[in-house]
Amino acid sequence: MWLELALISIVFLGIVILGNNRLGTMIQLFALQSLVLSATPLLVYPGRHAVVMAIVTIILKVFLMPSLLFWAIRHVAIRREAQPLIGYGTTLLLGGFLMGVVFLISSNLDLPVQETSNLLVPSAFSMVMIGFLLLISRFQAITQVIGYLVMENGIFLFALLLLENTPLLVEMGILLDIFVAVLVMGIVVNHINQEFGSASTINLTNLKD
Amino acid sequence: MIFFLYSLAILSASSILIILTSRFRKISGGIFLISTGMGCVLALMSAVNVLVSRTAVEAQLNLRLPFGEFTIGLDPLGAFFLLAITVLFLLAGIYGYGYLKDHEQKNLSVHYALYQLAIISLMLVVTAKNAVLFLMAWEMVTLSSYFLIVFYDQEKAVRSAGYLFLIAAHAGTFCLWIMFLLMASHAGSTDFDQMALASFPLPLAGLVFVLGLAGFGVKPGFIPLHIWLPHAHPAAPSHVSAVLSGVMIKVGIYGLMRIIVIIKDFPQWCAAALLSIGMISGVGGVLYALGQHEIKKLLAYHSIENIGIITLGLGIGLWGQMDHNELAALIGYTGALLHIFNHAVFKGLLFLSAGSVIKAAHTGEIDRLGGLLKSLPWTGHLFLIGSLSICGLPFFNGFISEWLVFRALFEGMFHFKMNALIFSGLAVISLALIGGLAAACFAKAFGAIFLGNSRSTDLAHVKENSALMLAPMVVLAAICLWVGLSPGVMVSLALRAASTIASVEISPTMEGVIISPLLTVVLVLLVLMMVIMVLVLFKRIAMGIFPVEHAPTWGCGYSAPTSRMQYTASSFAEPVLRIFRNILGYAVKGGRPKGYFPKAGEISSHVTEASEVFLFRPIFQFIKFLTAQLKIIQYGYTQLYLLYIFIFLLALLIWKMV
Amino acid sequence: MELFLLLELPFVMAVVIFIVPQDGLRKNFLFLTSFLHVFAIISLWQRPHDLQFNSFLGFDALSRLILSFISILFFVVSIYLIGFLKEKRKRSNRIFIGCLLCLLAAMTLVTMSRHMGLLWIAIASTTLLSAPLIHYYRTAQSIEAVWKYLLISSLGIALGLLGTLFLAISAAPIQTIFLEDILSHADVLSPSWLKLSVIFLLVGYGTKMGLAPMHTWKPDTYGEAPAPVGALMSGSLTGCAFLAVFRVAQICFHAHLQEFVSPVLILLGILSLGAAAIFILGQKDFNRMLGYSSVEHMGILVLGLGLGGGAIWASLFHAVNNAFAKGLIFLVSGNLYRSYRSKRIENIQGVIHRLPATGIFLILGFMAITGFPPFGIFYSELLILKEAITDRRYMVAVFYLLFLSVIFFGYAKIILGMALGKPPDQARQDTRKENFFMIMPLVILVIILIFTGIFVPDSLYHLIDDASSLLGGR
Amino acid sequence: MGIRILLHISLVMIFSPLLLGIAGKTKAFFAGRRGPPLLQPYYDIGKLFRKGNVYSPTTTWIFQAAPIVSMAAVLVSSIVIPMGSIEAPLEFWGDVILFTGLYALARFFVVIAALDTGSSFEGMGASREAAFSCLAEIIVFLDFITLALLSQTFVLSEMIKGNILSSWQLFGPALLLAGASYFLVFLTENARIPVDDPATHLELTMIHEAMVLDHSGWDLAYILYGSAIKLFVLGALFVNILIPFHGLSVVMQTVFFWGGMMMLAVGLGIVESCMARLRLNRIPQLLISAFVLALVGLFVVLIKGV
Repeated sequence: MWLELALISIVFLGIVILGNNRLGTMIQLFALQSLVLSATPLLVYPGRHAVVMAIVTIILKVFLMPSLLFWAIRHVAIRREAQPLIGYGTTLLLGGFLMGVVFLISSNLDLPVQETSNLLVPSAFSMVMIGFLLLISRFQAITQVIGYLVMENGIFLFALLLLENTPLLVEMGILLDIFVAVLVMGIVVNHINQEFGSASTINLTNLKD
Repeated sequence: MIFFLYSLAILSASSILIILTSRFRKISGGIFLISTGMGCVLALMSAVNVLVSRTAVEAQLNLRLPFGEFTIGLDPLGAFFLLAITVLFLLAGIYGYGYLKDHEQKNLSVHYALYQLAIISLMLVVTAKNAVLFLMAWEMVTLSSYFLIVFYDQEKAVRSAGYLFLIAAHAGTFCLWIMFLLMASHAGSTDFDQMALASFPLPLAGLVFVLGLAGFGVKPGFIPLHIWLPHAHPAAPSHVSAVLSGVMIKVGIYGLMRIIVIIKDFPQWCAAALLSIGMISGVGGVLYALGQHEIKKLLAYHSIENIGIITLGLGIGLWGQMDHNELAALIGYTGALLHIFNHAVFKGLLFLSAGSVIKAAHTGEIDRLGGLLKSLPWTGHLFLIGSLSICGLPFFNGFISEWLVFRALFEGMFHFKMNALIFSGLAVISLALIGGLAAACFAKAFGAIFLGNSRSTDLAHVKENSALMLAPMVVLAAICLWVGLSPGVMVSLALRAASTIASVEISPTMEGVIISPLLTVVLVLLVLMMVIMVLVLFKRIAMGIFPVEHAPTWGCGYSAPTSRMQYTASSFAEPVLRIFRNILGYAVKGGRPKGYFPKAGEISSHVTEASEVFLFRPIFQFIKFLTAQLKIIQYGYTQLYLLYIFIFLLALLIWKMV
Repeated sequence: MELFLLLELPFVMAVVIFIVPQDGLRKNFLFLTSFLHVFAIISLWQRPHDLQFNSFLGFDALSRLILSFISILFFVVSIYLIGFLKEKRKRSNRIFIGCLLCLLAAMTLVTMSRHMGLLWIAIASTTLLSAPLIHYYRTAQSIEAVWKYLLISSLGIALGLLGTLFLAISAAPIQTIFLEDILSHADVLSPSWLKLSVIFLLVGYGTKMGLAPMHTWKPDTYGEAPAPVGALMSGSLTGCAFLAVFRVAQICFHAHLQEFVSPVLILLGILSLGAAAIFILGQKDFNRMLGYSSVEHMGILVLGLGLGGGAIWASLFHAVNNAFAKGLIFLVSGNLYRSYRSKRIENIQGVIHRLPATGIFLILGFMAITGFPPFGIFYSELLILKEAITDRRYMVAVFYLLFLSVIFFGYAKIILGMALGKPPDQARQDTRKENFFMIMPLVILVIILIFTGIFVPDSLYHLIDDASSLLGGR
Repeated sequence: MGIRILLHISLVMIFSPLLLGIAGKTKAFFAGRRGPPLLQPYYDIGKLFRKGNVYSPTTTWIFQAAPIVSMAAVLVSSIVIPMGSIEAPLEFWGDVILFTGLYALARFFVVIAALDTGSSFEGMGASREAAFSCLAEIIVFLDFITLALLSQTFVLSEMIKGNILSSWQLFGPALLLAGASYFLVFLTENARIPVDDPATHLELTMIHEAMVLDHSGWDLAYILYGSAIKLFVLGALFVNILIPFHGLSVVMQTVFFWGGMMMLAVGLGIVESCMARLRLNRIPQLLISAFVLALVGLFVVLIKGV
C-alpha cells in the first residue's frame, strides 16, 4: 500500500515540475522527488542491499546534484522560463495525454517477473515521458538538465523491479555515470552563461545546413 | 605471357621512379620515354605471339583478397585490344613528351606517372579474367584518365569537364557492379571461365545485356550517355585526348564483347538494340560534329560516330551468332574489331595533329585559322591522311573496316528473316549516310584549317613543331596507309580475335572467302595509281611546253576581296545543318545589321546538344533542388532533434511490437 | 600484465598528466602511453582468441579486432598531436590530454566488457569524456556543438539504459546479464521483453553510432571539434558503438530473432545513407561533410549486419577500413585548417599546388572514403551489394547504389573542387611548411590502408572470419 | 586480264564525250537551231589540252591534284561495269562499295580543291556539292539493296546479268521505281538541269561549275573529260539495269546497249530543254522524293517475298 502511495506522489511531483517555470523551485521539487524515490527500494525488498542503495541515492540525488545545479545557475540573471517553446497549458495537456497512452500500453505488456505492484511499470514509463517532454518543450538549459534527471528517475524506478539480481557494482556505476553527466552539463551551462550572457538555448541554433 | 608480366613490372616500377626523381626534369622525362617504350614493346610482342599462335595464356597474381585469387590471361580478343593500346600509348607518349617539354613550371613527373598508371590499368582491364579484378582495373582507368584530363586545372571549364567525366563514368560503374554480381550469383563464382560454363536463362541474359549497355555505354559514348565526351576532349591536353578517344573509350566495347563471350545466347531484341544504338550514335555523332567549329570538339563527336560504326558491326555479328550464321557473325565481329584498331590509329593521328595545330596557332577555333598548309606542311599533310582514312575513302584503313561492316550487313540481308532484314537495311543506309556526312565534315575541317588564306592575321609567325612530335604522327599515318593497301595481315588478326567472340573455329576456306575480295580491291587501287601516274606524266610534259602564269583567285570581278570573305566552317556546314535542323535544334543568332546606321552586326550558329540539355541537366538540377529542400531537417534546434529520436522510437515500437 | 597496460595505465597516466606542469612533457607521456597500449595489443595477438580475465572482462574475436584498430588509430593520432599541440595556446592542455587518456581507457573497457551493464557504463563514460575534447577552440559554435552532443547522446544513453534494464527483466529466469549466460540461455528469455529491449538498445546505441534519425549531432560535433579529436571520434568511438550494436545483433541471433531485427537494421542503414546523400550534395563546410560521411559509413556497417551472411564479414572489414580512412581524411582536414584558416569550401582552393603533400593525401583520402580499388572499402561495398543481390533484395540494392552515387557526386564536387584550381593568394600567406609530425601519421595511415586493402595479412583475415562467425556469417 | 582492263578504259575514254555531243544536239534541235557539231566536246577538250595554266598563289598542290584524282577515280570505277556484250574485267564481292568509295574520293578531292582557292564562290559550290551528295549516296545504296535482294548476290555484274529478265516480269514495278530514283540521282551527280545548269557560268546559281571556277588549261580539260566519263559510266550502269538484254546474242546485246546509251543522251537533252533549274532549297525535296521512290521499290520487293 505504501508503495502505491510513493509511486503516485512521484508521478504527482513530476507533473508539478512540468507545470512550473521557476528554476529554483524546479530543482527543489526534483530533490523532493528523488527523496521519495530513494525510499521505494526499502518498501519493495527490505534488506541490506536496499539500505545501501537508498543511502547512496539520497547522498547523490538529494544533496549533491541539486547543489551542483544551484552552483551552475549562480550567475544566471533570469531565473524564470519567460516563453517556452510550447505553452505551459499545452505541455501539461500533452503530459496528461502521454500518461494516458502509457497506462494503456503497459496494461497489455505481459510481465514475466512476479509483480510487486501493477502501478510500477506505468508510473516509471510516465516519468520517462514527462522527463522527455521537459527536454523538448523548454529553452532554459537548466530545465533541460532537470528534464534529463526526471527521466533518469523514471529509469531508476524500473531498476527497482530487478533490484536483487543486478550486482551492486553495476548499480553504483549507473548512479555515478548520471552524476558525472549532470556535472559536465552544469559546467557547460556555466560556459553558455559566460558566452551568451543567458542560459537560454535560443542563441544555440546557428549551426545548421 | 612472361613479356606481359615484365612490361607490367617495368611500367609500375618506372612510374614510382619518375615521381621520386621529379626534381630533375631531364632524368624523369628520360625514364618516362624509355620505360614506356620498353613496356609497350614487350606487351606488343606478347599480344602478337598470342594472336599468331592462337593459344590463350594465363598467370596468377598473388594478391591476398576477400575474393580469392586473381588471374590475368591473354586470349586473342584481349590481345587484339592490347595491340591497339600499346601502339597508340607508345606513340602518344613520345608526342606528349615533345608537346609538354617547354611547358612552364608545371610538375610533369606526376603527369608522366599517371600516364603510365593509365597504361597499366588499361592493360589489366583487357587481360582480367576475374570480375572483381576487371572492376578494379576499370575504376583505375577512370581515376587515372580523370587526373590526365584535368592537367590544365587552372581553368574552371577544365575542372567541370573532368568532374562531369568522373561522375558519368562512376555512375556507369555502378551498373556494372549490379551486372557482374547478377552473373556471379547465377554462376556461383566471379571468375570469367566459371561464368562461361554456366548457362544463363534468356530473361537474365536480357537483363544483364541492358545493364551492360548502360554500364559499358558511358565510356564509349552511346548517344544518350555521351555528354561527357565533347567536354572532356577539348579540356585535356592533345596527347591525352588522343589516347582517351583512341583506346580508353574502346574498353567499353571490349566489355560488351566479353559479356557476349561469357553468355553465348541472348534474346532477339538485344542485337536489334545494338544495331539501333549504332545507327543513332553514328548518325547523331556525325551530325553534331558538323555543327561544331572547334577542332577537338569536332573530333570528339567523330569518336561517337565511329563508335556507332563499331556497334553496327557488333550488332550484326551478334545477330549472326544468334541465327547460327557463322559467316555474318565472323565478318561482323572482324569488321567491328578492325574498326576499333583503325579508329585508334587515325583518331590518334587526328588528335595529335590537332594538338600541334593548337600548339602552333594557339587556338582551336576553326573559323580563326586558315592557310596553315603552307606554314605547317607536315601537320597539314598528316591531318589530310587522317581525314581521308576517317571518312573511309579507298586508299586508307577506314575503307577496309567499313567494307567489312558493309559485307556483314549485306550477309545479314540475304540470310535473315524479315525484321533482321529491315534492321540491316536501315543500318546499311545509315552507314552510307555516315560516310557521306563524315566526308563533308572533314572536307570542312581540313579546308577551313589548312587551305585558302589565313582568316586571322597573326598566323604569320606560325612555325612547324619539333621532330619529336611529328615522328609519331608519321608512324601513325604509315600504319593507316599500310592497313589500307595490304589489309590481309590485320584482317586475319582481327578474324582470330572475332573467332573467340563467336567461339567458332575458322576454316582456311572461310578465311579465304573473307579476305580474297579485299585483295582484288587492292588490285583496283593499284590500277588507279597507275592511271594517276600516267595523267601526272602528261601534265608534267604539258607544263613544260605551255606557259604557266600566276594570278590572284578569280573573284568574279569583285574589286576588294578580303581573306575574311572566304567560306568558313559554319557557312560550309550550313546547307547540311539546314536539312537536319529540327533534329539538331540548329539555330542562327544575329544576322543582317538593322536600321539606317546599323551597329556592328555579328552572326553565330550553334547546335543544341539534345541529350544533355533535355535529359541530364534537368535530372541533375532536380536532385540538387530536392536535396536543398530536404536540408531543413538540420534546422539547428536541439529540441527538434530530440523529437526526431522520440518519433523514430515510437514508429519502431508501433511497427515492430504491435 | 597486459590487463594493467590496457586498462589501468591510461588512468594512472591521466592522473600523472594533471600533476606535470609543462605542456611539452604531457605530449610525450601521451605518446608513451599510446605506444605501450599498442604494444600490449600486439602481444595479445599471439594469445588464443577467447581470453577471459575475470567474469567482467574478457576478449573474443570481435573485441580483439575492434580494440586493435582503436589503439592503432589512437597511436597515430597521438603522433599527430605532438605537431598539433605545438602552437602556443593560452589555456594549458592539461584537461585535453587527460580526457584523451581516460577516453582511451573507457574505449578499452567497452571492448573488453562481458557484462551488458558494464558495457553501458563504459559507453556512457566515453560520451562524457569526449565532451570537453570537442570544446577545444572555445568558440561560440563549439559550445553549441558540445551542448547538442551532450543532450542528444545522453538521451541516447538513457534509452540504452532503459533497453539494458528491459534486457535484465527478460533475463529474469537466469538472474544475470553476463554476455555468456544470455547467449547460452537465449531461448529461455521472454520474447516480448527481449524485443522491447532490442528496440531501445538499437535506438540508444544507434544514437551513439550516429545512425539516421539520431545523427543530427554528428555534423555539428565534427564540424567544430579539432581535427585529431574528429579523427578519434569518427574512427574509434564509432567502432565502440558498432561493437555494442553487434552485441545486440549477437543476442538476437542466438534468440532466433533474426527476422525481427534485420529489417530494422536495414531500415537504419538505408535511412543513414539517404540522410548522408541529402546533406553531402551541395555541402558548404568540409568538416560537416566529414560528419555526414561518417553517418554514411555507419549506415553501410549496419546495412551489412542487417543483410547477414557474407555481408557481416564485409561490414567488419568495412569497419576496419573506415576507421583508418576516416582518420586519414580528418587529419588532412586538420592540415588544411592550419594553412587556410577556414573550413568553408569556397576559400580552400588549389591544395595540390600550395600544400603538395597534404594534397596527395587529400586525393588518397577521397579515394579511400568513396571506395576506389586499391583501398578496402571498394571490396566491402561490393560484397554488401553481392549479399543484397543473392538475397533477392533488389529494392535495397537499388536504393543503396542510388544513394552511394549521389554521395559520390557530392564528394567529388567538394574534395576535387578543393584539390585542384589556383590557390587563393591572400596577403597574410603564412604557409608554414607542413612539419614532419603532421605528415608522418598520414603516411602510416595510408600504408595501413593499403595493407588492409589489397595485401590483407592472414591473421587479420582469420580474425574477421572468427568475428563474423559469432553472428553466423561466412 | 590487264589487256581487258586497258581495252575497257580506252573504250570509255573514246565514247564518253560523244554523249555530251548528242545531248547538245538534241537541245539545239528542240530550240530550233543547228547547234554545235556532235564532236564539239572532243574539240573543247583538244583545245584545252593546248592551252597554258594559270594558278593562284593561295593554292597548294591539292588544287592541281584534284582534277587528276577525280578523273582517274571515275575512269577506274568503270572497270567493274559490263558494257553490253563486253564482260566487266573485274568482278568481286562488294565491288559496289568500292564503286561508291571511288566516287566519294573524287568528290572529296574536288571539294577541298575548291576550298583551296580561298574564294567565297568556290566555297559556296563546294558546300552545296557536299550537302547534296550525302543524300544522293543513300539513294544509290538503296537501289543497290533492291537489286541485291532480287539477285541474292552482291557482285555488280551478276546483279545486272543474272536473272534480270525474270525479275523484270515478277518485280517490274520495283525495278521501275529503282530506275526512276536512280535517274534522279544520275541528274544530281552529273549536275544536269533540274539540279544544276551545266551551260551557264553564273556562280551564284551553280553547284558543279562554281567548284571548278578557278581551274584552267590542263586542269579544266581533265575536269571536263572526267565529268564526261562520269556521265558515261553512270549511264552505262543505268542502261544495264533498265534494259534486260542479257540473254540475247552478242550482236543484239551490243546493239541494245549502245542504242540505250544514245537514247539516254537524247533523253537527257529532252529533259534539259523542257525543264528549268530548281531553286536551291527545292533540291533536297527532290532528293527526298527520289529516296521515297527507292524505299517504296524496296518495300515492294520485301512484301512480294524475297
